[in-house]
Amino acid sequence: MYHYRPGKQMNYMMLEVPARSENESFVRVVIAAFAARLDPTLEEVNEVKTAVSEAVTNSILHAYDDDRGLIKIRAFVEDKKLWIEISDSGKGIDDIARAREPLYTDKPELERSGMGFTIMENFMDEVVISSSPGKGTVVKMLKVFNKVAESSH
Amino acid sequence: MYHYRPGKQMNYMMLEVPARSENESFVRVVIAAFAARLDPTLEEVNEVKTAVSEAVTNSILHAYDDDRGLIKIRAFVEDKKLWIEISDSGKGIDDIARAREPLYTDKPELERSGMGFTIMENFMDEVVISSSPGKGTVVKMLKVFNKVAESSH
Amino acid sequence: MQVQIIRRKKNLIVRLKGELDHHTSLTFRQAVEKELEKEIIQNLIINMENLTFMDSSGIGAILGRYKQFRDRGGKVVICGLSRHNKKILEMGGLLKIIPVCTDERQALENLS
Amino acid sequence: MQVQIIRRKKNLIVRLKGELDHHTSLTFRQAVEKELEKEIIQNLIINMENLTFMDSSGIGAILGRYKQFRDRGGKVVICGLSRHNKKILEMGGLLKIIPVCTDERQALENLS
Ligand SMILES: Nc1ncnc2c1ncn2[C@@H]1O[C@H](COP(=O)(O)OP(=O)(O)O)[C@@H](O)[C@H]1O
Ligand SMILES: Nc1ncnc2c1ncn2[C@@H]1O[C@H](COP(=O)(O)OP(=O)(O)O)[C@@H](O)[C@H]1O
Repeated sequence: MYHYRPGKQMNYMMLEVPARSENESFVRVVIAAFAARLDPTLEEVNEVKTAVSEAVTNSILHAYDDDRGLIKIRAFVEDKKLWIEISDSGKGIDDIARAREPLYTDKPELERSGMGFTIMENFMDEVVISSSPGKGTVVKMLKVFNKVAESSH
Repeated sequence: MYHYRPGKQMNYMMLEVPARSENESFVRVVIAAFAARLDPTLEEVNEVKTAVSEAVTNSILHAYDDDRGLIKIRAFVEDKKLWIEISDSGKGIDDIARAREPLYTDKPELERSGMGFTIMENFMDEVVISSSPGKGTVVKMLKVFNKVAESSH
Repeated sequence: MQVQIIRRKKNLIVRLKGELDHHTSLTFRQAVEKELEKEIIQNLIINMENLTFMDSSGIGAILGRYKQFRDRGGKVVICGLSRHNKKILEMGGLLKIIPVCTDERQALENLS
Repeated sequence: MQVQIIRRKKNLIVRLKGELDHHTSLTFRQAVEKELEKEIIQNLIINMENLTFMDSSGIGAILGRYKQFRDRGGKVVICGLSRHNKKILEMGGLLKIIPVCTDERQALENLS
């Protein structure tokens, strides 16, 4: 389970951007720079960037009908852990179980693959989705770094 | 004068971090990535990074007594203009005119040079400081990009 | 993302450079569709050697081209796959339907 | 920021790599002070060739070393200044009191 316990010594960031597709790459740079202090491998950085890109793209594409809505990205680091929360106040998800299914998308005409949540789950250690239809969606993810290095001691 | 008029089509970001010195370099990466969409010269990027570094360092060093306080960095782009606002809710500045003076610092023992505001003024097109003692400080800055390129047409 | 287009007989080579995400996937789609309008093209080679990032938008964009070329009786081949890009395409099930080559030369041989 | 320390007779060469800001300036100060404790050093050469960023914290840190060496009867010389770093030091008035050389060799000559 996702245990979210920011401590006193925890470093933190919160970023807010409008739901515009040109911000997808910007958010990836920001989360990679924030994760840098965990001294991640290139592979770990790519996995975090991809998971964040999926969640942010979802808020841009599915949550809002125009590009005026806002997306919030919160991140916390402690020891070898990085917690990330991506939230929007858009239209929300009616059926979260169905949304999580691989290949499910409600925008096939836009060439969406329906693999966003599956990739988040594959690349992160935990993914928790909460949503209230009409109010918005929050995706909380946890990544534990340097797992290989640790277990080899 | 500083005319701050964010339009509908304006792209925007807001970043919040705790007042810890390890975040100085993180904020510089973020502002450089945000400014990238204005296609700046290397010199312009360095100038913006330095001005932001000065304002953020001031909030870390002068505004708060510990590292629990928060710093907000807001930025907006429109055409060739980048507006940046750095704010804290720390102890504030009693005498803004004196604070702006080159070489004035109240922390000489920490090897501060008192050149922070002077550098912001030199590198940005406009710098407006507002502060309420006990409540906090806001530094608003404007940078106009590609001035050379424009005037050579 | 930058898209470079090269014609080799009936084959279209598309070299992708930079980051393929939701924002840039339309550039890729439109670049290919523009070529399909004006030229008699049968097959598509997607060179990802200089593609530094891809998310699930890449799966959708490549699957879209795969269907388009399949419906015209042609083929799609991918080359220059990094570890990360390979993982993404694998999750999307694309490696089961699209052949992967090391480089453009091998891809052209595969198609001839 | 990384600090590399080299001894050349009575001269201390400090090579700065990365970014000199408020967070990293203490590293620079402490590295120099540690050397001053253990060695008989007269002059300081600060090599900024690989210093990719500096803000006003750099002015304070360099002025601090300047005063420290001046009080011991020694000198400070700077080399490898980029355009940006030069501008910063100029605003702080340091170029009027500290000599600037192109490289370490020239700086060592200047001190001998
Ligand atoms: N932030 C969100 N707001 C509203 N609906 C969402 C959001 N994120 C995901 N969804 C819904 O979940 C579905 C599956 O998402 P995902 O697995 O990322 O695939 P895709 O984005 O390719 O459709 C989407 O098609 C959409 O219906
Ligand atoms: N955010 C702030 N909160 C409180 N005081 C500030 C703030 N920013 C600047 N000051 C005051 O203004 C003075 C001058 O600032 P500056 O020119 O940046 O020089 P320095 O940071 O080297 O002291 C500081 O020494 C401090 O007294």
